[in-house]
Amino acid sequence: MQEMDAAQLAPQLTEDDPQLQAILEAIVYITDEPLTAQQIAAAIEQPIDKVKRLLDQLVADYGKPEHGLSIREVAGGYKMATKAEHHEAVRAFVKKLTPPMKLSLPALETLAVIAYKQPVTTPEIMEIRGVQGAGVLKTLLDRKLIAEAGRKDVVGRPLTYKTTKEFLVQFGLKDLKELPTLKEFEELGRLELVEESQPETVSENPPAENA
Amino acid sequence: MQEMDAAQLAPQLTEDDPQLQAILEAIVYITDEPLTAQQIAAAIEQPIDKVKRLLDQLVADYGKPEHGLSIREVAGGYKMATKAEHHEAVRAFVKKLTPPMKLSLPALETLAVIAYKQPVTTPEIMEIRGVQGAGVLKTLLDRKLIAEAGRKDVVGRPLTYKTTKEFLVQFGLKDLKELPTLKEFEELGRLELVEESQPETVSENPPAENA
Amino acid sequence: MSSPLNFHLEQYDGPLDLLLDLIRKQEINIYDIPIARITQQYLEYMQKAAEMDIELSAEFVYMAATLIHIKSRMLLPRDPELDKLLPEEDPRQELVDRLLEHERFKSAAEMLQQKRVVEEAVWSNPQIAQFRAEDDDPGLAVTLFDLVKTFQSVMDRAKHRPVYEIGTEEVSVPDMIRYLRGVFEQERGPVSARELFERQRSRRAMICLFLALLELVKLQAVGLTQQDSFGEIGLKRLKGFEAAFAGGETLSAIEQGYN
Repeated sequence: MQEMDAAQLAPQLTEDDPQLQAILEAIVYITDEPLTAQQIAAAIEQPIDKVKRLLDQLVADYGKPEHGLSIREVAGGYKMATKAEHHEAVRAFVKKLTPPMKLSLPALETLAVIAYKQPVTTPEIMEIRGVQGAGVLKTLLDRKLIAEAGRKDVVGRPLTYKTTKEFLVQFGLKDLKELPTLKEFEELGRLELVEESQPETVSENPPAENA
Repeated sequence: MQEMDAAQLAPQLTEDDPQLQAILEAIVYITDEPLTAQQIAAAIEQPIDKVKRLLDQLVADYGKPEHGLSIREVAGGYKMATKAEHHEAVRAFVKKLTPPMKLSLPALETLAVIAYKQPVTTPEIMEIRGVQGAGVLKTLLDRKLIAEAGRKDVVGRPLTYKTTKEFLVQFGLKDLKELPTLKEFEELGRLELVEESQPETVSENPPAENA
Repeated sequence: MSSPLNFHLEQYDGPLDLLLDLIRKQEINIYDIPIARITQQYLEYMQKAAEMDIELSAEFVYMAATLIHIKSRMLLPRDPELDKLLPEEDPRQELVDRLLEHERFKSAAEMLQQKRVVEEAVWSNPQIAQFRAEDDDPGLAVTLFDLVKTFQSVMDRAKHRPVYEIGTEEVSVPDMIRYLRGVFEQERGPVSARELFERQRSRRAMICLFLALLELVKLQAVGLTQQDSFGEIGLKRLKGFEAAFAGGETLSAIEQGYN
């Protein structure tokens, strides 16, 4: 059916594609939050397939090295930004912009635990990190990198936490699935270890990975 | 002198032209004030002629109809913007974007008081917030975040308010018992004081400008 | 024994970090930790930290106890017959699991760090503001956390406000004068008299409020306004407001009058 529609509309489509692509470019340029192809398609009342195709075309076009801008898929949506490789030249012009926010290592570790184990409670986070105190949670909440995710059905009904869309945006992730699995980290660690001594009995079952 | 420099660097220059063009594109994109070719050339330490030529190239490239953006010379400088012919489409698009739930601070304060103190009367809300006026109640009622909850059995029999099911949905709560307690919140703050002595919060402003 | 760590006394975020550092720096096979050696080095670190007045948290002590416990279990001879029946887990197993788990998250944190570095080199310049109508107020995007935080700040503000507990049977006219003073110190515009009365939780409070208002009107500290007949009665502070409360004499005079 799709094909038939496409065939019926073909001449018209072909004709207004550059026009539509121009509109999509303008839209991606002005929006502050990454918008999904669905959102854009619904708002401009165009078939999702076509919108998606043209957006991907834009992503590819801006990917070329002669462009200093890029359109990337972040947090499930499309977003325009400068390319990282030109940061030095661009930085000279953006001094007035807010300084990037720094996160301490404890904050990053806590964020990593939440990203992989969500929804996760404070005691669980402390257990993995091996330290008491979850002070960085407030920082992460303030920055909107994490949010509350209901209560866990155990004694005390502790609050759980999850990462937010802002987290995806700030870390340039398309979605959570884009995060490497924890297992991959383990393998990296093992490769680093010069394989002179074979792991002994203990290593039979590496701890289950619960990403 | 400029020419001599250019001549000396000529072969190298030709090679890195696309690279430089990319940088210029990024710069024109990121700056809000129109920058002159001179300003840009000086900042990135490149010959003005070359910068001018590449900027004009950019103006021509973006002038093509498949682009929804344009780089124009405004007030002696270069500035990126959406093309005028797409303004209607862009404006319509912005209007249609379903805005995320946004509340003003007075509305949020009132909602917070109702959430924690329900059922609660208008005078009580004003008492707790320490301000006169309860205009935001209407906003909250309109958004179906709160509802009337009968009259209180005191002098004047004032109306009381409570939060709604929609409130739970919007804040991702299963029921009201899932609301974090103030004690839990205070603990977050307290833990933070213990753990976080580094200057973690670098910027007050949300890092909106950073992608 | 010389220590593998140059004890500039690195600050470790917790005992797991310290242990991992000991293991990785000495290229020890994590699946076969020489527990006696590691325990000794661990205790050495704690010792040095104590000497340098670095306060280690309770977890460090707890981990020391765990290490010593594992060490003693490793030293105990095992009954070969019992082993066949009930093969005992390596006493180090649980610790190894925790260390590996912790290390994975450290790697994940590093990965996030790297991603941030890239994002910090990238800027965007959204122009949506130019297309938004002036009347739609962007307001605040709201999360549950914002809600709690807001409530907390409202409560804090309430705590620091000079508000008098009203509604108790003890309330008196001078109490109400003080209360009204607080209201009008914050509010310069007209305050609805009806709303003020509605706030009172007892008949006595309402009577006291009424008398207090009369006193203030008499002192020309507060004036009554009414837009149209039978309309809302508004209360507004007058020029005499400051003078009425200056020195505190007026108040104490009224206080005496009612006591």
